[in-house]
Amino acid sequence: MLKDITVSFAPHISQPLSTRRVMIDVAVGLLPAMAVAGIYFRIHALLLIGTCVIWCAATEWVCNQIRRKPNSLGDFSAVVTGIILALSLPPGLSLWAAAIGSVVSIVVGKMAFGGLGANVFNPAMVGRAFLTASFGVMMTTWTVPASIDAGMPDLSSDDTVDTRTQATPLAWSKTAIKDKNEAKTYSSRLLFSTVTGEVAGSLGETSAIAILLGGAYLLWRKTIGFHIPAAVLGSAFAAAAIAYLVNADAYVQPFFHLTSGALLFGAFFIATDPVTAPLTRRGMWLFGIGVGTVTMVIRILGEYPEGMMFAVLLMNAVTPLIDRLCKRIPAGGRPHA
Amino acid sequence: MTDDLKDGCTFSRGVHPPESKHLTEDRPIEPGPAVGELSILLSQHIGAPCQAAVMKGDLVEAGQRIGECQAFVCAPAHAPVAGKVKELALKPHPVLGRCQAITIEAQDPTPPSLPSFDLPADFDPARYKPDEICEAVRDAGLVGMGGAGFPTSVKIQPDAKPPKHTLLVNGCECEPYITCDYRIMLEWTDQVLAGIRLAQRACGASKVFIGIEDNKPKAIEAMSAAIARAGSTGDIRVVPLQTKYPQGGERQLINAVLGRTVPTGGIPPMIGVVVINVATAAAIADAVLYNRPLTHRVVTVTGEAIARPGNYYVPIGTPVEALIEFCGGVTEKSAKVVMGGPMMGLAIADLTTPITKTGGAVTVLTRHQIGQAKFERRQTACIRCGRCLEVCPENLNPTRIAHAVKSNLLDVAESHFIGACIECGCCSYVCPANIELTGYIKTGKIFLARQRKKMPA
Amino acid sequence: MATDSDGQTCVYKNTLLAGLWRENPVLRLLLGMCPTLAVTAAVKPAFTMGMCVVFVLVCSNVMVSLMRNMLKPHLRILMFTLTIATFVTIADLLLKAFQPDMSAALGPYVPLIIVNCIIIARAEACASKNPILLSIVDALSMGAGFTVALCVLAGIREVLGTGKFFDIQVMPKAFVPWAALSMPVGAFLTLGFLLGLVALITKKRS
Amino acid sequence: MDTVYLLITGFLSVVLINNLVLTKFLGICPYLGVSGRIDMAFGMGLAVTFVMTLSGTLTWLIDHMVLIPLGLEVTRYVCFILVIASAVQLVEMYLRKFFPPLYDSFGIFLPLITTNCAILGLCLFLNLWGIDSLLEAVVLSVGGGIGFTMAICIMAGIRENLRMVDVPECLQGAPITLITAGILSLAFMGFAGII
Amino acid sequence: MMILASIVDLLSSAWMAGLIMLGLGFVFAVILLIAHEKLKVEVDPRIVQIHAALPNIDCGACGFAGCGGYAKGVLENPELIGRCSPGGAAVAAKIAAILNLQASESGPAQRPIVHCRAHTADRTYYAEYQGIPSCTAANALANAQACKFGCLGFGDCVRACKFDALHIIDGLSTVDYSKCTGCTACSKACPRNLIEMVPFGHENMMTVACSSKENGKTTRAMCQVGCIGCGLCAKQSEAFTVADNLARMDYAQYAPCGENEAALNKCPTGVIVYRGKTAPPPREPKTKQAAAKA
Amino acid sequence: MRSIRHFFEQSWLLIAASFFFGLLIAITNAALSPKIEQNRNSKLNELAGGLLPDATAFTPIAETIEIQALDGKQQRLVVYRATTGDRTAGWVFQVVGSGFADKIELVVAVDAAFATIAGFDVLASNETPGFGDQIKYSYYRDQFKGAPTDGLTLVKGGDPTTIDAQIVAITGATVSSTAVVRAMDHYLPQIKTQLQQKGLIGHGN
Ligand SMILES: Cc1cc2nc3c(=O)[nH]c(=O)nc-3n(C[C@H](O)[C@H](O)[C@H](O)COP(=O)(O)O)c2cc1C
Ligand SMILES: Cc1cc2nc3c(=O)[nH]c(=O)nc-3n(C[C@H](O)[C@H](O)[C@H](O)COP(=O)(O)O)c2cc1C
Ligand SMILES: Cc1cc2nc3c(=O)[nH]c(=O)nc-3n(C[C@H](O)[C@H](O)[C@H](O)COP(=O)(O)O)c2cc1C
Ligand SMILES: Cc1cc2nc3c(=O)[nH]c(=O)nc-3n(C[C@H](O)[C@H](O)[C@H](O)CO)c2cc1C
Ligand code: SF4
Ligand code: SF4
Ligand code: SF4
Ligand code: SF4
Ligand code: FES
Repeated sequence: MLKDITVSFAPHISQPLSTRRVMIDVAVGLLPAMAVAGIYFRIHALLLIGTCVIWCAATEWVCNQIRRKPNSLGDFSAVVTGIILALSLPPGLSLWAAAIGSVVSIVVGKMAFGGLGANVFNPAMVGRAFLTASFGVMMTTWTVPASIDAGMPDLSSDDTVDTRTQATPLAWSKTAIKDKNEAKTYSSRLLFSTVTGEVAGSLGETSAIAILLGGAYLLWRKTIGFHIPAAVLGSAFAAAAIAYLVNADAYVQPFFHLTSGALLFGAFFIATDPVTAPLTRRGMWLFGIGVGTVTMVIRILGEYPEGMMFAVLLMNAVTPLIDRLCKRIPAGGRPHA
Repeated sequence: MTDDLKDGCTFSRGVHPPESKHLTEDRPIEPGPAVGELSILLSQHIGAPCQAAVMKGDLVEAGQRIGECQAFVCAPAHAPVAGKVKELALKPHPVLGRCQAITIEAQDPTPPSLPSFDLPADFDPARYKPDEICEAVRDAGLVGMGGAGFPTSVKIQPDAKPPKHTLLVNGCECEPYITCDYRIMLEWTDQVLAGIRLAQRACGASKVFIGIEDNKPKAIEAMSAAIARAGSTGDIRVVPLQTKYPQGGERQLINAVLGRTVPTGGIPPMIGVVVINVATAAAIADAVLYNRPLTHRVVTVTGEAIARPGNYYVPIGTPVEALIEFCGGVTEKSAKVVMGGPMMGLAIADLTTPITKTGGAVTVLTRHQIGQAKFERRQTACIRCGRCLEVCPENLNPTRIAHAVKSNLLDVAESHFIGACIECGCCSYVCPANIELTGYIKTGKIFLARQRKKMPA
Repeated sequence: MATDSDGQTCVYKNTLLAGLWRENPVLRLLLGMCPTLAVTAAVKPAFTMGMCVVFVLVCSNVMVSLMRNMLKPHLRILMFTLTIATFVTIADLLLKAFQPDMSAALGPYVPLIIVNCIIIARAEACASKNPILLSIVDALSMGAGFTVALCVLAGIREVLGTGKFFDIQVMPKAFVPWAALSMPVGAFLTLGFLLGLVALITKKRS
Repeated sequence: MDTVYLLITGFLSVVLINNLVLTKFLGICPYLGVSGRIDMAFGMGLAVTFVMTLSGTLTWLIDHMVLIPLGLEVTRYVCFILVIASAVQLVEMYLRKFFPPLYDSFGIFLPLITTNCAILGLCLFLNLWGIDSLLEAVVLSVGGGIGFTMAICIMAGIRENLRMVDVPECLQGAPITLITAGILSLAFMGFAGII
Repeated sequence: MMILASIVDLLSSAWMAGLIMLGLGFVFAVILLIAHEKLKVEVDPRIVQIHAALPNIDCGACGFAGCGGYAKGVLENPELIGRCSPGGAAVAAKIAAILNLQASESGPAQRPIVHCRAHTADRTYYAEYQGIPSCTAANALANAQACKFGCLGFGDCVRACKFDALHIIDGLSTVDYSKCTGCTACSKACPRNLIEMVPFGHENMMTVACSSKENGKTTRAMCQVGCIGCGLCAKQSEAFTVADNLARMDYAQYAPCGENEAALNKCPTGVIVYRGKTAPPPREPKTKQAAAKA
Repeated sequence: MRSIRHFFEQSWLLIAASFFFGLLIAITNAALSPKIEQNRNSKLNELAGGLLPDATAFTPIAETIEIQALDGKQQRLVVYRATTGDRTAGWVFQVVGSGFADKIELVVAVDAAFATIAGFDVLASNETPGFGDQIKYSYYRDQFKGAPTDGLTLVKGGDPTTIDAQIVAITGATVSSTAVVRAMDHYLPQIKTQLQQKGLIGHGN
């Protein structure tokens, strides 16, 4: 009567959510940032994002092929990695460097550990860190947005940086720290631009509005919880406020720190990468506070103007320890012997 | 009592799958099919299986005891119909795979008739001695009908240590699709209440709460009205609970109603609470007042694939096949036959599997209901999204436990309290990666049990 | 203690090349990882390091082999350490005298040869149980394996990290060096993937 | 005040910025070998910290009290390693005899770390950095040990997780540990300049 | 002369270093010897033996804190033999000798026999199993495979075998007797207890490769090659007995003789087979033979 | 008495070996130390020769040049005069900067008029390979050839091939790069003034 029935473990129904859907949601959440990048950096944005996505996907495909594993492109996580990597790169970066970064992201950051879900470190940040270490100059050369530099060429040729470059807001704040001077001028002059995004910086990080829009979408879709962003932003704000209270001339005002650099972008899209963040809510708070604090320590005390990438990688490394610390105890308490 | 209905009594975490009860909730209990051959499994409960008391070829009466008990935690079996013992052989069992069973060829296959039930006007549980109640329940072969199948007589045993202060009646029926308990509460209200009072009398509990989810307002109303009618009992209360799965799990129910927590690895009696299901309560009344053994039960046959879903009164031992056929067969392309509901039920392969005392439903799911991805087991790796942790009613770390089992690290699984899992399935239900977390946890428990048996301390 | 009826603890003459692959101290036995990582940013220091290790290995194996019948069990490790430390000091002095540049480049990693597990491992496993000649062969074989492994690693890192090989430009002008490979991260990653490759080859073979 | 500041910065520098494992490649053998489980890693870290403090201090004293006054710097390596080896062996025997529980929990790590280059390496670096106060030598030795403990515990945490995922077969064990260490050393670069 | 002079010259500047080192050596020798005498601790002699067999370089490659730790660990858990990579196979052999692993064997070596011979095509399935690919899991989900006694073919035993001596071939667990060491891991892993450790007194052993206790009719319905308990074999040879619808071989009584051979040939379902390094392929069941002839 | 004999039975080898090895080390050291010393000097000469290829001889000048070191202490500096025939080809001296890991010893050569730098080389440094030790690489050093002797500044990013007072930092090694520039900025003007005072070079632009 009944043919080809199947048996499997209960439960036999599930909620209609898949990994792919989660990843697509993240990509949708990144759309505003990508759009703003497109407006300010034109074809450069498009080329960088395209390069990173294609190379990430292709690398993942090749890795699976080598390991004779089923193709895993369908989960779209490689695409998300590609987009996030691209959005964290300087707009003028040569495409071959972006390709190297993508390959490193996927091979070293992800597939070496066993693919989706296995990686300890955020793949995009591994790629970016490798690029920073390898091509330091290129990775700290910032093209100004097209709205400032009307003459921005349509295509960057690989060898010369022939666009106008500019220091980023954080570079300015670093100068202020070094000179113990003028922090106020910088904050007031740049705060508005960091909100709209009309400043130099990595592709996706410049516009606070676009990031908040995407972040709100992810929160609404429950793709991310509010814990990590809140912890990152809260702790970073606290650290910046302390510095500001100590010396308002040297340290820019805390709001400026929130909107400039990669803090917002990282808080909503990078630190929230579920694979590399702790599992429990308490762990997420600790993780977020760690990311925010380390970022600000590096920004305020360190040699680098921005510390998001390092902070994320460092906290990724201690995530297993955080998980251990925040181990869940059953509702009925620990069993007796 | 309807006036102090309050919402929102519940436990933490859990999920809310689509209820899908509309298929059968308005269908009154009807007699099931006439069956020619019934197989009474000798192990339908937790504890030692009973021993066959008849031989091949013996003639048996309806209600005759055919399986005897040798152990304390055990329940006898009875013949639902008159007929001849056809054979003693292995028959498919929903949990054990195959199990000894007594197959009875019915003398004249007729549809079962619904039990008549007139509560004497002067019914007073105080007239029964607790021991008598317990003994009658034991003789009737009663086991928990809510799913776990623990012999009820052991549960409600008088003078147990520690003393029982509360009797909780489980009318939640939190599983999607199933409506047998609901119909019992609506139609056999007085019988349920009588059973509750008898159970209370037996175990000596001073307080009784009947927990019912707030998606069954009619049942709440009916039970409350019955209590009011009975008049005497100020100590029985209906507690409406928020609709959420697994509200009916006893640990969750106790937490929701009493705000107390059963210790991990423990059972409700440890904190002085007895939990019984409403169908069990009805059967207690049957057993004590009418001396009727547990030979029939109400089964919800449901699912989008069933042509004529409904709630049926069927003899225990009826093959699932016969039931499905009786309900008009399947309409759509069916994908899975589940004994029980879709969250905790057991998928069965062999449709000659007989109905057991604990099996309140047969759900035939279609691919559409299961979801194509789940049907084809399209899994990705765990993305550590933490959703499974968010819903686990026992506050466990399902992904960690499951992956430890998968990687054969049983010590890690144990260190994350694999034993505390109630196998509710919430974690698997929400997992976007479609990982069979509950399945791995179940498997891990089996591994561990075997390991312990092989290596005695 | 039985010596070499089991054949594995010491490399025989006919398997002079065993140290290169089958029992390569770095790639197969994972011994002496610290210098392997530390001095392989370029081929020249790596090669120099290899030579130093060969020198110390040969000398200490000879000495230990000479003393092998006089060793007392609980002072044995102390004797080994003393011997090795002496020859490392001599190697360091020789380097300072004849290869001052390399001496500066290798810095503290030359004295750290003292605690390089390879040397004490060979002293214990081979020289303390075998005659001099065999000990020397063993030292050469192991030393060669160490040197080759270092040079392979250094070669990869130097070419990609600086575009040069043995200080000679080999990559085209347009190549932008991947500086990360000259940094600590490059050492770890390259060795990690190299070991992975070795494991792959070994598995394929068996 | 100045000394305190100096000590703090020195300490942080040797823990974070000049981490012996991640930037100086010292003690890689135990780092690869004993980082499989957190409790083992932590015990190892404690033992290294202990021995490092002991031998850093001792060798600094011998260097400055005996060798430099006598002009015998050339025997420095021999003296250092002998001092370390004997001191550790003594401590180990002592613990084993008089404090068996303590020995069981961390004494078993002691022999392993005698031949570990992190110890000798730190002594040599103290000399190379021209540390000329005993206090500073002690603080840096402790810091070196703590840096090692931190690095090995982080790695152990990661490796405990990696047991449950599908790391490519040829990369299991030492290779993936090295790759992880590489990324860690990248991450620690972020601390450059904070002191 | 010149050379001698320069040597004297060198020596005169070197004696100081020599003396210092002498003193140093003296001091350490004193300290360590005294410590050795005073701080001696008694330990299990086997630990000392194992320790002595190890390379004693305390490299930590075994995952223990040094050779001492490994010596202790391997004593407690012999599965850890072979973890010492510098020592290699030779050291592993020595440790095994010290732990006396082989010495416990008396009589013929134990080897596993899988008591099922049905390949996927021989079996009946009621439904498609879509669960976790593990025998233990599949066994918990009742009855996808009709025979409740037969090999499930998900290879829990294969995963348990550390020697690559088991493989699933067409859904049936098959032992490679040339690789098997008789470690019993597989027999512990099988959730259906199909794998029995058997004293292998001969190159090949005869066995009834079935475990089904169903009655003959049911067995036939579920499996083409199951034991139907007909008892023909027991009539041919003493070595066979039938109980619970299942024939069994008494391995202690087994010898390659005509009677046993006859039992094998009489078996209608071909469930009596040889297992071993050079075992001939199993006979086809009578029904299949008939079908093939027709 | 017996225990002393026991002791010597056990440890004579260790003691004897200690003595023997001590001698071995000391002899080696004695034999090699002149060579090691010589290496240092010849390296200076060789480096200087590389920086001022025209020069045929380097002679220390007789005048005392007193300068203030980076840490504030006064110290004497040996300045070599490089000559081609009898014409002064330039000046060579050694300065010390404080680098990332340790001090950096530099050999600096300037032209005869002390107006532009002829070049520098690294005598000793302990900068991290791949990071700070890139100050030895020509792409970094060549920036100094022809740069003015005062007012050097360090910039991040830019074209290292243009010769001016702007020195482009090594990426990821700002500290090392700064150390070189700072050492130059600190010492060169001091030495220049002293040489001018001693009348060895003219006062001019
Ligand atoms: C997600 C993300 C992470 C980043 N992390 C870092 C970082 O860790 N360090 C860094 O120097 N720049 C990082 N950047 C780039 C900086 O945000 C930004 O471009 C910086 O202000 C560059 O300033 P600079 O030119 O002064 O170096 C990151 C960018 C993004 C989008
Ligand atoms: C996850 C879970 C859900 C359950 N849901 C119900 C339910 O909806 N209704 C019910 O009566 N019992 C349910 N049970 C069984 C109860 O926990 C408990 O065993 C039962 O109510 C006891 O009554 P009984 O012995 O009369 O069956 C559930 C158990 C679990 C573990
Ligand atoms: C392991 C390690 C070694 C380093 N070695 C050096 C070095 O030798 N010289 C140097 O100037 N900077 C070195 N740095 C980097 C400095 O700490 C500092 O971050 C850098 O000089 C800042 O340069 P940037 O502003 O160009 O990024 C090293 C950093 C790390 C993490
Ligand atoms: C909320 C969210 C954030 C993510 N962020 C990142 C990211 O920062 N970098 C990245 O490589 N992948 C990111 N991913 C994709 C995916 O999790 C990642 O590729 C895995 O780490 C690969 O195993 C993100 C995914 C989600 C759902
Ligand atoms: S772990 Fe167990 S109790 Fe928790 S949600 Fe999963 S099945 Fe339910
Ligand atoms: S719900 Fe699924 S994907 Fe999410 S953490 Fe749990 S197991 Fe992993
Ligand atoms: S023998 Fe047992 S464990 Fe092995 S595959 Fe068959 S059923 Fe599974
Ligand atoms: S697990 Fe052991 S007994 Fe079983 S096949 Fe493998 S080696 Fe033989
Ligand atoms: S080589 Fe450094 S610890 Fe072994």
